[in-house]
Amino acid sequence: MTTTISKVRNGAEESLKPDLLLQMHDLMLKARVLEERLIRMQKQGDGFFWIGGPGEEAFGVPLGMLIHKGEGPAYDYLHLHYRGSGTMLALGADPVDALRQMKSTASDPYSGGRNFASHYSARKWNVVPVSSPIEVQYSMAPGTALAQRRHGGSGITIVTGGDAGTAEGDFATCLIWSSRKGHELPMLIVVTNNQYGISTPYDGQHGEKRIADRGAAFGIRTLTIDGNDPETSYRAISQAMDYVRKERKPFLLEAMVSRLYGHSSSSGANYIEGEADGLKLFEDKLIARKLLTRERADLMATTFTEELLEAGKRVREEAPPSPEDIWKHVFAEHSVAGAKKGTRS
Amino acid sequence: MTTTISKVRNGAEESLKPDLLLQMHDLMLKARVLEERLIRMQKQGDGFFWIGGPGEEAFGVPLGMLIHKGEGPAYDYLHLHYRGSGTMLALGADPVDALRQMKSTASDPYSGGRNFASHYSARKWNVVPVSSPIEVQYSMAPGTALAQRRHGGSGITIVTGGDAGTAEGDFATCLIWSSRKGHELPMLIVVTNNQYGISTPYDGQHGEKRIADRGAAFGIRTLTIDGNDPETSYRAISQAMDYVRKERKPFLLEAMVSRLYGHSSSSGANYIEGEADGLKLFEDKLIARKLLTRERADLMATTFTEELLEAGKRVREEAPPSPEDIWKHVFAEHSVAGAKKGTRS
Amino acid sequence: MSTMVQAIRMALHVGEERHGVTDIFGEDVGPPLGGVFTQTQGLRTAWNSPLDERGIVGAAIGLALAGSRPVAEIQFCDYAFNTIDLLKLAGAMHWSSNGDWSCPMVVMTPVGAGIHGSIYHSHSFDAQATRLPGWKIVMPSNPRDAYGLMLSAIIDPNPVLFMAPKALLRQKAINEGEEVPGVPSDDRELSKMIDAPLGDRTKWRPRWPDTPDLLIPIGEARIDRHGHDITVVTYGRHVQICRKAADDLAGEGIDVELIDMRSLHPYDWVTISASIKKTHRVVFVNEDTEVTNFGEHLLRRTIDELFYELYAPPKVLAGKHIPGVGLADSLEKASVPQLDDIVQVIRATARHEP
Amino acid sequence: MSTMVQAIRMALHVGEERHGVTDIFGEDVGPPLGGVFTQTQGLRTAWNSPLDERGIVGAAIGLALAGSRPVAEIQFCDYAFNTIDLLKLAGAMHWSSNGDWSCPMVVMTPVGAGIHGSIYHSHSFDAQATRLPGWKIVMPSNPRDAYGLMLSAIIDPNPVLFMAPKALLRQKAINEGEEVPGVPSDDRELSKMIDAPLGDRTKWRPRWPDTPDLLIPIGEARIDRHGHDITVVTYGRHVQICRKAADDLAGEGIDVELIDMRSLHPYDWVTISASIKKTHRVVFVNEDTEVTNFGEHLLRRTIDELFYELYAPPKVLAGKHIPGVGLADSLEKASVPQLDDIVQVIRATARHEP
Ligand SMILES: Cc1ncc(C[n+]2csc(CCOP(=O)(O)OP(=O)(O)O)c2C)c(N)n1
Ligand SMILES: Cc1ncc(C[n+]2csc(CCOP(=O)(O)OP(=O)(O)O)c2C)c(N)n1
Ligand SMILES: [Mg+2]
Ligand SMILES: [Mg+2]
Repeated sequence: MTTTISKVRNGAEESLKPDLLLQMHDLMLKARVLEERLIRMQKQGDGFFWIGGPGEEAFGVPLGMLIHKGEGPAYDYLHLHYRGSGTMLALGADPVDALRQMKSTASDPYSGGRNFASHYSARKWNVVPVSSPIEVQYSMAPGTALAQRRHGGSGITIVTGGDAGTAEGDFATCLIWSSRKGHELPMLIVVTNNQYGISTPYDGQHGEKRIADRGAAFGIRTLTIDGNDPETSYRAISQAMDYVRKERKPFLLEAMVSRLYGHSSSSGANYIEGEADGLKLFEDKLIARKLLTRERADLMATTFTEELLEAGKRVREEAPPSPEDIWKHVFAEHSVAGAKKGTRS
Repeated sequence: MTTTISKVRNGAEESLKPDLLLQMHDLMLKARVLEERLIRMQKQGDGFFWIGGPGEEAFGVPLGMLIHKGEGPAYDYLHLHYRGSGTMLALGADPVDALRQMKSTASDPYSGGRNFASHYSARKWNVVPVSSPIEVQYSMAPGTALAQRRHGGSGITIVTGGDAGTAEGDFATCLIWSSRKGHELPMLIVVTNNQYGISTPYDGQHGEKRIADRGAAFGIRTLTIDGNDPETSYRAISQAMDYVRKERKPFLLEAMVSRLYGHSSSSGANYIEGEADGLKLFEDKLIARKLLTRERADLMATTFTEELLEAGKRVREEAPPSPEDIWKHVFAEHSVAGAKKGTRS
Repeated sequence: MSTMVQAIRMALHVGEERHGVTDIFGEDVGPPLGGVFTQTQGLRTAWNSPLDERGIVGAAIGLALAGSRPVAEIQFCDYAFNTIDLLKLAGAMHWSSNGDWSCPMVVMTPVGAGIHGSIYHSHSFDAQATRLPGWKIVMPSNPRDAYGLMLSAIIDPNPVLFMAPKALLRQKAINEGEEVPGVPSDDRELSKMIDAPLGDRTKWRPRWPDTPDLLIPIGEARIDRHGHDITVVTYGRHVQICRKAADDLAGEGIDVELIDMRSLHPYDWVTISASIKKTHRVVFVNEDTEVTNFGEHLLRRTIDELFYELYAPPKVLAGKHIPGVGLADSLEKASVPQLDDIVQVIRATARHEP
Repeated sequence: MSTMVQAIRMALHVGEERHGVTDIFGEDVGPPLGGVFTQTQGLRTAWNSPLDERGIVGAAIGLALAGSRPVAEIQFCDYAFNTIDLLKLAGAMHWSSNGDWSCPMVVMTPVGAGIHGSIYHSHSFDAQATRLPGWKIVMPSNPRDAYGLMLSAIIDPNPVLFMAPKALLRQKAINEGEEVPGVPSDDRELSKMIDAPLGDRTKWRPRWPDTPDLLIPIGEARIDRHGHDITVVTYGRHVQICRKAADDLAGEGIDVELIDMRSLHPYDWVTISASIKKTHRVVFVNEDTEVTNFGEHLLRRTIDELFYELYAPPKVLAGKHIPGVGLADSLEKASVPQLDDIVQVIRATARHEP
């Protein structure tokens, strides 16, 4: 694809504070190390399948940092796809929990050993369960945004997904439901465009120059950015969020990102040379700006790698779910007072 | 909705030949009289349900006249919705067959008494079975267009549907599949916009100013026209078709039309005052241009009304399907030679 | 006497006033129409959605996740077949998050044949519905049950599918015990209170009768008629038809026990099995297509648990396995179980001698 | 010995070369990948579609209507649940147009659990599939049947759903009679001929072995193993597991007749009923969820037609009625029938004394 990418408009060149940059770097590095650990676990037989977000950290981390975190419609809702580790770490997730999900332990807080790696769920932070079917999150997201439109305040709904998946009707559903005149929804609609769906390249599947262009017909504000640059991402997300929080209208943000370890463990999960590596590029920048040294960066990586390796060993000893657990949580229990109040027939 | 409607570009003002105008008028009038007969039949208990196209004749008739009619990919495929009587009559359909479908007789050539009125099907003319679920035709139409892209020649695929239905993902599917770069499909994608879905007005359901705008992001050529003017329709369809036939690329045409008898028999099927009546407006024009007299127009209507009334009486005597007919045509029979050639296991 | 649509409407009203319902939505659900069957007229929280069933189900899920209480309508169940993945997702939300999230929402939709609805307004949805783990599934056969099941659906912490037999929607309560408590006994009075007038409705406001929190528990069947010779298990519009069959057969000395399941999942096996143990003969009737049909599940369970109780092979009577219900009266009648078919199967099973 | 994916690929090749297949398409079906299971590598007419299952099924219908011969893939059957309306439409095309149009197309999709695929790569589709009137439905259990059923699917004038048990896709033919005729006996030779190399594939072209027009008729079951004591009816990946169960039970003196249905619709009732009449005992095994399950249909038909032939209640063994198959090994095993479960049910049914 040969489209050029818009610069973030106003304030694009205003630089972010060093603390913030280092915090972003720290989280990006941790997200990368975590994914590499998960890949390794899977290759060593400590998990059945890996899918995740190495190559999306420079977008996912700033996204997570900018979220208004909490439970209920006053806070932001997140409808993530399966490349959201960076966002989850930025929200404050314990990386060891990701290892638990990879190992399918009973202690996996996201699914109790039921779901694949990177299929997060955290009600306390409004993180809706990630599910594998591509794009269904775009049909559900207008629902949380509807509740927020009614609730008022500044809480918004954020939905993310890949480029290929925008071909599903659900992406159109999201554009339509979020932009109805007089009923606009406070939604940040994100597409992380890595230019592939598994093995299928962007070219030949899309008539749109940019996916973000699809918003225009609906009067949705749009932007395409270099999602491999965390500074650009941070500023763009923050501007887009400001707009959505205040105007209570949708914004469609397309971030060009990389897919650094290919699609998933099914395609080998090896580091792909030639794709832009947002973490490396950012480290180079921080080092050039003297905010970081190579030694420090390497030490951070080694230390965290060690930590996760040890954690992985402990996780390996944690119990798997028991067979009867399949019956748990098929139905939620009544907690509504009304259930008892009424007359029985 | 307060959008202005583009003029058809070049040649917009070039006038159509009197013969053609009178032929259009004749067909529009017949289509109207046919629909009014169907409505009457339903009200008198000679049919269970009416739905149809009064108010779309000024678009549907020119569409039918411009179709390259025949069987197979060398000719045009039609994926109609349930307001296509004008198009069918222009193709040469026998109006009595529509009465048969209304009366659910075994002789109904479109469905053998199985389907609702206006649910046409005519393989000899590439008219794909109309089915009630809104918008599914937009997902199927790329298939016939794919075959035509491969076949070459000038055959194209035409798909029609209403405005409200464009909210279904299938409409997006159609835009996506028809515009893939290097794989563009020869499709005339039509939306007849009567500004209602049953009881629900356009306003409040759409973020788009015009539905046709949705094509732009995909590089699809688009146009919105006054579909209540048959001359405008004829020219616009003919230009759009020229483009599709030659360029083998999609064109999205939105026609603003009326819904003169409301949604269907479920909403009463009474003439709605205040909607533009394309037939009346056209008659006024033809009379002003001295191509027609009021008397002649009235006589045509009375004569055809009489004819259909008589035909309706005859149809009433035709046999209903027999109960065992439910088992007919569940499966198509093998006619492929290969079925016999092969070795049995 | 209220109709089933009035009953549903009153339950939805109670839902929005007393049980937190925030959104009643779907195609043509809001003003001016208030539903193609008038079931949502005059409701405060009713609104018109885009014509997009996937969006409707998706939005309902999102609303439920965000703590709202949605009642979403699919205009006809015939148009829900492109949303099965989303319905499955809603049913899996609690389970797949290991209890972290729940998804309390109601989807309501008219089902079944019997109104000459042709191929796409005659579908049943019970077989599909019972294949949605994590959902509760109900189908009333009279106004009172419609009212009480809708209220139970609304307060349930799980997704609940409320299927309304479309042939019964406009029918009035027939028998004693089928009326919504608290409604005026005069039809016209009720109609004046809660049915929207023809013509301009912009100024119209309903006056709601004071109806109680009647909760018909999900999972509880109703014995429509007690009998000793044979058990007939059905639901929805076939309750009335089977009742008529039972009346006819009473004249022949066959005493039918008729069970109206009301809930398809969870279902009331206690009531069904007790009845079969008493009568030793059973027929399951529904109008969905007969291959991989919910009646076949009930029959399988009967075989699993009650094989040696049976004096005759249990039977399923269901719709024909064909692509649709044809419009012509002859076709519709031949496609779904009619009174005569039911009488014959009950008679043969009741008279069957091993 | 070929694998099932190789068998499918060879059948598709024969389909495009000799039986008019024009389009083999779906997500990642074309180059470079040739299918997530490599089932479409090297095929001349294979191409990558947009990531849009509704578009895939819709396009297949359109192609079929226009006289092309499409084979469309849904990457995993787990992702077909938003297309049920379109599948129904394809199945209704011939019938609803009263025979005017027909819709010859193949949809192929991998199904079932057994590979730790978690919630969305473990679904079964047999119950759904058998609820699609107008479709023919097949599911092979070995390479030869996959080859022969695919060819029959391709030449059939109706829509045919070809379900491939994903746990078997990469398995080699095990027993005699399970091999595709005409393939080199050396695995490596076959692999060199038709498996794409790792790395750059742009210049690679397959060399196809000369395989015949083997047509395994749709609607014909295969008796996998003859026996006298009990009939076990299954299909897909459970054929092997039931075979193993039969082997184990042979040691206990229980002689199992094992039927591999191969076609789920139309299905071979002649073979099944003849076997039940001989053994007087039957177990139906599949892994789809057990409420409103296709095995329950087969059981119902058994009760309808063979009640007095039975020496024991017939049984259905199927997957648990829960929202998904969990990823952890313990969860997957508890969710779908395992060897032990099958052995137990067969044993109990075979030993059952009235
Ligand atoms: C509905 C559905 N269809 C197919 C798949 C199989 N699948 C998993 S990921 C994927 C590609 C997704 O591509 P894209 O949307 O670009 O996201 P990316 O993985 O590149 O981030 C496919 C086809 C799926 N999970 N869901
Ligand atoms: C999938 C689906 N959903 C709902 C319906 C019920 N329905 C029939 S027509 C209609 C409105 C269609 O509006 P529009 O697309 O604007 O076409 P129009 O009837 O106005 O020509 C609806 C909701 C249907 N037929 N199919
Ligand atoms: Mg991608
Ligand atoms: Mg309209």
